Amino acid sequence: MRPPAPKANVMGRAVDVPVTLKIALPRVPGIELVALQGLEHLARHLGIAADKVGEARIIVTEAIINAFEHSGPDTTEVRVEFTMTADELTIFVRDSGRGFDPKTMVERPSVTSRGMPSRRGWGMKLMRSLSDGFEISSGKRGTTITITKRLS
Amino acid sequence: MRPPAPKANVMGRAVDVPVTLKIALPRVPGIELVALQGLEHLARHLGIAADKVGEARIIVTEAIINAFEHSGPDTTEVRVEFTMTADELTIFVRDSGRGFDPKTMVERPSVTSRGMPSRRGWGMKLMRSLSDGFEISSGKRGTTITITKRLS
Amino acid sequence: MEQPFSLTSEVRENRLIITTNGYVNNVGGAAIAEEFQRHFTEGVRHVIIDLALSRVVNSVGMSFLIEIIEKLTDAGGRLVFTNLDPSVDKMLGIMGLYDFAGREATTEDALRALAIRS
Amino acid sequence: MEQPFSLTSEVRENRLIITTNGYVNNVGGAAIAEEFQRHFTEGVRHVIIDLALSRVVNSVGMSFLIEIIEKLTDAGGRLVFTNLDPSVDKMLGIMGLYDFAGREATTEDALRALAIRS
Ligand SMILES: Nc1ncnc2c1ncn2[C@@H]1O[C@H](COP(=O)(O)OP(=O)(O)O)[C@@H](O)[C@H]1O
Ligand SMILES: Nc1ncnc2c1ncn2[C@@H]1O[C@H](COP(=O)(O)OP(=O)(O)O)[C@@H](O)[C@H]1O
Repeated sequence: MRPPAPKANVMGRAVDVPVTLKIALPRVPGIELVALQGLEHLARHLGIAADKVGEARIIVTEAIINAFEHSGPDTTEVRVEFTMTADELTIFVRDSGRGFDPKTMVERPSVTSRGMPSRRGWGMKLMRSLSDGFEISSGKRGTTITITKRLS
Repeated sequence: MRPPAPKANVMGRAVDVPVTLKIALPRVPGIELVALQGLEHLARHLGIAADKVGEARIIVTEAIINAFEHSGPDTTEVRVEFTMTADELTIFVRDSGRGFDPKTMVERPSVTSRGMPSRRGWGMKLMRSLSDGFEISSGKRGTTITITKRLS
Repeated sequence: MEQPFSLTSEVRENRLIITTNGYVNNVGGAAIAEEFQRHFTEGVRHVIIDLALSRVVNSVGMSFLIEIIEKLTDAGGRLVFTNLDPSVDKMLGIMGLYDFAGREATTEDALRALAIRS
Repeated sequence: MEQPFSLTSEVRENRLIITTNGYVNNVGGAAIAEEFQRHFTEGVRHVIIDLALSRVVNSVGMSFLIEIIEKLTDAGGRLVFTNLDPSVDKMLGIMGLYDFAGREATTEDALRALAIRS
């Protein structure tokens, strides 16, 4: 995925060596903020532009809240993994919950019959819109979403 | 370790169910701050007193910087795990580096010949002083420190 | 990191101004909705939400704001967002909210934009 | 979370006041030492370090401050810490720094405490 040519360094840091941060989050309100903090720390280290980081923040937030909200009450842990270079971010978010069939998932209408935006059903749309690659693998043993985002 | 009697709840939260946060930190300057953020999030959730959290912050910081500084340059990852109830915190910090023998480790004098505090060699002393249980297991496959701290 | 959610509010020129601080998730969204409802019941029809200190919002939090937009639209009123972080602005854009709500750089701008309304 | 480290400094009544912001680790400690050295070379002998915005420090960062204390002590000067977070205060206590450095609630208090010195 990464380009083979060595990259310029940002202030002496080797920005072409991927850094990986892995977190297993417990079901605690707002715990996704800890993952966001990790994301922002890596991004600052690699000198990523603020707009890219802001978009990644939305993706990560939506992925984690979906995992806790939809995987079932037995899910006590959601695993998150960021792999980042100056060029690209890969995000994994995994739960071991009830799963769903992304193909038959009825993408809810994004407007109601009155023409207003729907209240819910925005997570998938936001993640897709703000990323460059979006894959779901889901089954009885849980759901993993893998998202890639270009950062340069 | 935990008392068998069910604990009072803090604002409707079940404070006697342990919550666990696991992080695998990459070698990025200041990355221990992400672990501290996780620690503080759990602590806020469980209503832990500020002084206990502040002491835990020092322990965690020293353990993580030791793991990166002393385990050898090949260590690309340090694993941190917090398990917290309203009463007790357990901290694991693990590297897969060169290890050391804690028994023969010369605890450096905490004052120099001139009577001044030593510049370095404070990490172990700080971790011991601020915790209620402190264990090191170290060998060729790395070092794990396990620290417990009462929070109530 | 985002603070635990809090808000302050003020009514100026019959406009409700809600200023948030921290993460607008389900908890933050519900708090905003409650504050809104209290003033809506008393007849306020134009609302400004200043999100300067809320750099992180999620879609569950936003669902409460969509509900507010619905109520205001039905009542001939209007919601205006101010001081948006660029990422929040982008999110509201994707969700199509700007067809039904305004956005202005500052609260003063929002008051001016709402001045022509009754 | 702690910000990336930064500091400001000011000389008042021939006392160097260094105000830090963010994590005092190796980077922060080195920046403080450098700022100190510049003024020490110019003859400043009493230093106040205001750590109000540094809630997190580590022992590597502190090693730079111990070096400053050594130099000041040799030169008949003094270092005073102000606005310490309770956990930082505890750490400096365990490290025995208060036998060689002062601590005061505020920078004004520190200036008063240093006033009797030349
Ligand atoms: N991790 C998950 N586990 C199970 N189902 C999921 C998961 N993530 C998403 N879904 C399903 O996809 C649907 C759409 O998700 P989303 O677009 O984020 O909207 P919303 O969360 O508002 O329903 C959810 O309602 C749920 O049925
Ligand atoms: N994770 C580790 N791996 C290898 N050696 C370690 C580790 N942690 C501590 N040590 C050894 O213990 C010594 C004392 O550590 P510490 O008290 O923190 O002081 P300092 O880090 O200033 O040397 C270190 O110098 C090192 O030799």
